[in-house]
Amino acid sequence: MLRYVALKTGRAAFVVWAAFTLTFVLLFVLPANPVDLLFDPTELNTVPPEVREQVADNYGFNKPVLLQYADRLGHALTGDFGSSVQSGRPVASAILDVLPETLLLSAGALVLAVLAAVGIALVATSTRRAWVRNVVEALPSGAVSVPVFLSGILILQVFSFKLGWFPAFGDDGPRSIVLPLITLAIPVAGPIAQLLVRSFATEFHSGYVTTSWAKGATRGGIILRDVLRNASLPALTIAGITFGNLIAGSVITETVFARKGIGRLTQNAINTLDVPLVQGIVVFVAVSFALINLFVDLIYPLLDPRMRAVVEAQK
Amino acid sequence: MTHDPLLRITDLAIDYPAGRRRWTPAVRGVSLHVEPGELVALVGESGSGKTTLVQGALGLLPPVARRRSGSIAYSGVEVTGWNDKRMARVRGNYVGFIPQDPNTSLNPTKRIGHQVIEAVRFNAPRPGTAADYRAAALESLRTAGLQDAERVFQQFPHELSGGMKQRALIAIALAGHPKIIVADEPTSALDVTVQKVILDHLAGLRERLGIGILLVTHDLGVALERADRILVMRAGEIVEHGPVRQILDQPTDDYTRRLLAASPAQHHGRLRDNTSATGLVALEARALSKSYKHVHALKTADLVVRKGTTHAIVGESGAGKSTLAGILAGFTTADSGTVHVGATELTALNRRELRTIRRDLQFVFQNPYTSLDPRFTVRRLVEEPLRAFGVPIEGRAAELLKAVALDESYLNRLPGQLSGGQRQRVAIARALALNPGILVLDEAVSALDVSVQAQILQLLVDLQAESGLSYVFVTHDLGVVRLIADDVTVMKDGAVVETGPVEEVFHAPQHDYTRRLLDAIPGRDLRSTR
Amino acid sequence: MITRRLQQPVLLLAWLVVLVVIGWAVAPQLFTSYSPYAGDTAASFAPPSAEHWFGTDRLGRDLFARSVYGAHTTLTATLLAVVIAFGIGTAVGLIAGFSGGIADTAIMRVVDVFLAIPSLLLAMVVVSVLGYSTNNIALAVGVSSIASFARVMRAQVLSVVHQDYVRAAYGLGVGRIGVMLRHVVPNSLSSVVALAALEVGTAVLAVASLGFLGYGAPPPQPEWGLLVAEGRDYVAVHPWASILPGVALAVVVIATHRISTSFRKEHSR
Amino acid sequence: RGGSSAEASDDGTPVRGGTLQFALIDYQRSPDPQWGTNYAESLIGNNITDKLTWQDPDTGEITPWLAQSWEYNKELTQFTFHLRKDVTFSDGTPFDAAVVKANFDQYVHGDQKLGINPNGASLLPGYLGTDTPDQYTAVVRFAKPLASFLQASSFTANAQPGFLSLSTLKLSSAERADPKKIIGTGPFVYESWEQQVKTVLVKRAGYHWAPASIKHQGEAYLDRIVFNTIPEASVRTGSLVSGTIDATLDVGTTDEKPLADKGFTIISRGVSGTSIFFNFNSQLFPTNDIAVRKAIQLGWDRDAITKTVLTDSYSVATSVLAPSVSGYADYSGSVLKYDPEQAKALLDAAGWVPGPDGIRAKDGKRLTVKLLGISNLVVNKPAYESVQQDLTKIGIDLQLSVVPIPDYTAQVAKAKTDWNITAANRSRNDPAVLNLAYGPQLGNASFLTADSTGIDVAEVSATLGKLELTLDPAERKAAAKAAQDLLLEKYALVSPIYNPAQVIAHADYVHGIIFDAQSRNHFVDAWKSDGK
Ligand SMILES: Nc1ncnc2c1ncn2[C@@H]1O[C@H](COP(=O)(O)OP(=O)(O)OP(=O)(O)O)[C@@H](O)[C@H]1O
Ligand SMILES: Nc1ncnc2c1ncn2[C@@H]1O[C@H](COP(=O)(O)OP(=O)(O)OP(=O)(O)O)[C@@H](O)[C@H]1O
Ligand SMILES: [Mg+2]
Ligand SMILES: [Mg+2]
Repeated sequence: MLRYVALKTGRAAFVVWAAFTLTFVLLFVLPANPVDLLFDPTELNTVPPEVREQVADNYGFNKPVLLQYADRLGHALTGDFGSSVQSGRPVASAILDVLPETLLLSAGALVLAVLAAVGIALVATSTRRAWVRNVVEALPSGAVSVPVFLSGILILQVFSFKLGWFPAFGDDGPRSIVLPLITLAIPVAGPIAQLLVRSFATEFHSGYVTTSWAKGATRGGIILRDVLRNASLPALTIAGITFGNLIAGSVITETVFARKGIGRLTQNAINTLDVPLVQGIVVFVAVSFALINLFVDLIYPLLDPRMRAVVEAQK
Repeated sequence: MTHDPLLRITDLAIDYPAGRRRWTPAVRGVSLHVEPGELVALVGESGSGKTTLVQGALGLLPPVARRRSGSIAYSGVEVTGWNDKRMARVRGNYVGFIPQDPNTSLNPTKRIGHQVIEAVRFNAPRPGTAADYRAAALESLRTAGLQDAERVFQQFPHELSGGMKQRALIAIALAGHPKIIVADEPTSALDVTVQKVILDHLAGLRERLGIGILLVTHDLGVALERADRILVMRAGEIVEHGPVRQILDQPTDDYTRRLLAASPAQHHGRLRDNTSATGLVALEARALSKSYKHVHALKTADLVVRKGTTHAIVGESGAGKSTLAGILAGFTTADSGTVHVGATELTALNRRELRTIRRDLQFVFQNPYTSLDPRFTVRRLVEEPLRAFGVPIEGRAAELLKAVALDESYLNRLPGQLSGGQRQRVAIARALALNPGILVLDEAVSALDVSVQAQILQLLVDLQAESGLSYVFVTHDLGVVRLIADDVTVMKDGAVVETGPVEEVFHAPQHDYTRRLLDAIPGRDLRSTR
Repeated sequence: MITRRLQQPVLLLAWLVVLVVIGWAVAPQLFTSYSPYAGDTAASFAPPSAEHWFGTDRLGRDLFARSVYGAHTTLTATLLAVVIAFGIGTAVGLIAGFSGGIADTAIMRVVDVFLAIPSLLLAMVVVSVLGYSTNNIALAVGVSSIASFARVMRAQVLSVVHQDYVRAAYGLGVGRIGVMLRHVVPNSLSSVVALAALEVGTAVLAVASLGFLGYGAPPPQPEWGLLVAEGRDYVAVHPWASILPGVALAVVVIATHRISTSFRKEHSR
Repeated sequence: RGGSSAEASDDGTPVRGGTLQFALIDYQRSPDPQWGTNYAESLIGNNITDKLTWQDPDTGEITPWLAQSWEYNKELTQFTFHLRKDVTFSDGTPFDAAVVKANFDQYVHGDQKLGINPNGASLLPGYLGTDTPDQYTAVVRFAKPLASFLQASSFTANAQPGFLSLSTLKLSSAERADPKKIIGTGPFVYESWEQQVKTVLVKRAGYHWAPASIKHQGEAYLDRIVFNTIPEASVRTGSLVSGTIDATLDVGTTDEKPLADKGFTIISRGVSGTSIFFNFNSQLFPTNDIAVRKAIQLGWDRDAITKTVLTDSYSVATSVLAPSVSGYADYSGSVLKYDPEQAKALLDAAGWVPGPDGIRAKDGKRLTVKLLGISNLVVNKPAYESVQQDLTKIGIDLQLSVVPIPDYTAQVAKAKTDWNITAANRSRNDPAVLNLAYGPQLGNASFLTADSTGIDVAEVSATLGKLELTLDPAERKAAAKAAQDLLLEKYALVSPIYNPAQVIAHADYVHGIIFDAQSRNHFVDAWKSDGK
């Protein structure tokens, strides 16, 4: 068991390091110069070269690339990602500042999405009417085909501006997070629902379900007691992968609902080539991705006894 | 009420869809009944509609199936057309069901105890306490013949052997105290020793509890030995029914006669005398050992196969038979020991050389349902080895099919359109395509009903006579061994316990385990009763 | 087989939708008489009518015509994204699952890294480096989906590789490449194909999302995602400008998905 | 045009108190007012700091603010400011010449140790230092004449010279993330700053030094202003209509009319400085041909853009300078008009022959013009597309790349060799902006060199350079006219498109929002009828 944990942890560490390095490379491939982006683009030609030099020195952009990399990596290992080029704020505090909102939104949306997906799968499995099943099975592809900003704006028009049930922007109070959660959950629910509908169908026709029928179980009982749990296990993996992307991928929801969050921070950081900030965010996202998948890997054996056997065997 | 049988099926007909508004009948007007304390056996070849019939009786038909006519009554209560909600009150507590495949029939993520408790709880006449349920479940596990019920109670399905799982399923079926048990081939996946235990157990339950049993099987031996009455099913119809004696003594239907004739227990010698046997060694294994992470699957096993003979390997489940066969055929590498095919040492070959030697050494898998690529037509399947070695293929496919008694019309079918027996014949045709000298068959006929099994065994023996093939034949059925083998090796727990010519081993078993195996052969007494 | 597939009315409709849209992409002039580029300044923001089915945009261009002509760009881009994600992802997953051992571990770690880097970052970098065009956006979208395809394919391959018929093929003397191409690949593809159908939607949406963030195709080229993204500013006043192309998009995605499901059911028989 | 405080104050006596909920598109990335390039940053900075001078938005005249009076030497290299003596920072410390010196020094040179960039280096080129002959006199010295410095001392846009207390100047860039530590002399002080979401300002007690020319006495009327960042246009509009906010900047063009119909007030001011321009690259084929440049000036329909893209708040450009900049002259009658026939004639004469698809070519080379633009203003893309449509009709293939700011910045670095047209604008309410943008030694937006075909570079340098050499109104006016003549008529180096504007929609109970000369807003005089 200890070996299993060590192995998974080692992998997670590798993923984080590789993400850090890859991002560094990507940022260097970009055609823009981070120093230029500190000035108003229309005034760029007017900026005296010595000023440009001075600014570049301020952020260490004049050093050889490898040295910059080593420097950043060294500091990153101690948890210091430097200061944002744009605002001068320490990267860590800029991220921590928006972190709670992001976590709340992504985790909430994921939970909502999973619930919706399970709901869809339950209805698709338990209904005996073909047309209901057809409609419900089309929902996942419907969900991934409406742009988030469009659904967000439409939801706002109806529930905020017309009905006035929820605030349109800002982040005070639980009421303000309802609409963003729904908006973000819709596209996330699509692939999960798709997966669940399939695995529910597979499990529902499996041998042990027949045994349950024969025991005298009812349809509802079978779906709840047998199918639900076994069919949901694969969704756990998908949910883990999705969560990592949700953190930085919620930029559109955050923008539409004017919320603060890592998504917008990321977009801005990339837009302004704020190298330290981008690196900090990537490492943060990679760490959370790795942690979540580590968590999934570790609890999977607890939920699926067959996996436990595999894990034991690796001791 | 008292005159009503436990189960009466009248004129039941069930169809499966076969395209647009076309239906193929799977069960055509079957009637049967089971009385209290009676064991009725339903025998028939693969695909004859046995499972469909049983599913129909329990209302567990797949959604695509359609009941065209007929009625089902339990103790006179008409349940035809009841929805799942009403049937739930009948299932479990009036009729218990034991499914065919123990490996997939238990929920893999729940403890056995929990699964039995559910069966108790659903069918308890009045709500009880958790302790009551637990006690009842343990009781049921014990009744099903699991001595160590307390331990099994805590275990998950993957921690049990096939036989134990099957008994857990029996416990589940018994937990609701049903009046009748329907068992769909409850033992065909198990080796003979376990099979005997379970069948003995069912028989005991019938006597002790007076319940009725409807036993589906493809093994006539089992039916003759255990049943009060036998129903013979073919192509969706009951072609013959009556008490065992009557079936045995005066079979009226041709098919029944063929079934009887094909039963391995009906023979005492080899199907055909071996004329091609030589003293040369075709295959020789020395001191093979193999361990998996926890299991010592093979412990210094030796084996010698004489050219032109059949060498059978028998033993209970998990004895290491497949491991040994896999090493012989070059699928698995041994931890230590050597295998020689003629003069070549198999264990020393690289991948390319191994490929070359496969022209001479072919393998047939246990399960015809998984060993054929579902996307390949029969023609492509049979031609695959020919293409692999660039051998001319003109006309070979048809020839090979003919050799396994299939006609050319099968060439364009997919495996899904074949019955189990037909598939296995395709697998054998494929293995024969390159004219190999040695054929390793891992339980190649175990899943087949006796009539098909007999056909294939005959084919193998004939081929051997014609072209001097050598066979390594893994099986758990000693009856089959007697039909085709020249030599036999008995294995237990990864070690060879006995080896020698068939007559010797069968007449004078040296090892206690061999004796137990011989005792367990179903239908062993048929000859004497006849 | 085709005839049977067409019996279900919904499926028939789905095919119809897809064929019409392919028609738009191939010969747009057959479906509309308006030009997608030339606007009628007098008819700026005209609501949907018999004349302008989807209404007109700010410059008075017919939005239906722009949707019809946009089909070409959008479908090409989608196809590109799906081909990249599907092609490379499947190949990578196949190699990982099939070769096992160190190769597998190495490949899957790389895949993990790609999953761990925000795809937004990846997409923005690709577009910034290669330039603004719908195809480059599609490339970015495709690249960032490679990882998930690889994962699914690998899982699938792993389950197929241990099937008896694969071992049987080795036993018959078929070489590794032969086994891989003839047995493993065809039998592993079905889940990945289902994913590819969803990817069609994801790709169009990603293009739209990047358009929303300002990384759109160069004007005046019409493109669905961009039509929706740019129309959103007028949603309160001229809702059709965004909603009608959006609905068209959703209909196509749902239809594609419906068709792909029907294929899957066909195979699993 | 230029609607402002005047009409709002008519409604009656201002009411004190209340919170103004205000929305805009951007957010402040840091509360440091001397830093920042976006609108939110300069807008909020303007309300917590004051400048030496105030430029009258209507006349362009520089009027007293923190400096009561000033004089300068003839060479325009030395400017002496006499400061008000009653001004204090919100922490109670006095505002004096030492503060001016410390601010200008850091503003121009930055502070590497503190991580402060030289934010003001490009606004104050040639800054030598500030002398403080007495506590309330500051003398700012430059290495070369800088006529535009007087306007710079009132500058309210990007990276503005708003005064910070000495304690604030000692803070590192990281410490300046704490809004409570940012101390200015302005009518408001920070209450809180939440990155990406909102900034809250509260009234500064005891403030009484608003610029005389805005005629506001004493403290601000409002207790509090909340600047909400709402990136989506439809959400800003929806929130205004549903009453969640009181006023919003960045009103979408299509929303202006519906909002006005619903009873909301639309106020706006054109952005002073240049119009949105198409700057031609005089080095690169085919814009090195003056016939092509002139044809583009003439080749697009101003009416079409006015009708479809612009609202009453915006206008089609009639010069490279916005009408609010002193020295502006109108060219709509000469080169800046729609005359496709003349444009075609020019091209025909220059040897451009229409090809089979209508696009002209010369010596086998197509008349393809590549444009690089910024997508930050919603109006840009459709306006350029409209121009594109018209130019196609006269045989010019205009290819558009309208991208976000960072990509624009990256491409601008390669503009000399890659792009025929760069499209942007510069916001600075002073005619010297032309020298900054087009001066061959400065911005050189047309990439002029000694061997530019048909262009006398020395002439351009001299003509534009004059703008920095005089502060005499008449001379400046003449210099500005000469510069515009050169850029628009003689060498056709630019085709101005439209005049951008800042547009605010507010509820009818909001009054007194002021636009300054750079079109940034001041709230010292703003009030709500209900005082809530
Ligand atoms: N879901 C199905 N759809 C179509 N045909 C089916 C389906 N299930 C079974 N059949 C067909 O119905 C017939 C009866 O099948 P059934 O499973 O009842 O046979 P069986 O007697 O139990 O055979 P075995 O001994 O192999 O279990 C067969 O021909 C089979 O091919
Ligand atoms: N791949 C494997 N990994 C771990 N253990 C294995 C593996 N294959 C076989 N074993 C174990 O090795 C032992 C021998 O297995 P083998 O399959 O050879 O038995 P068998 O005699 O063929 O049984 P059966 O009659 O059930 O087919 C068993 O205990 C089995 O659990
Ligand atoms: Mg069956
Ligand atoms: Mg075996």
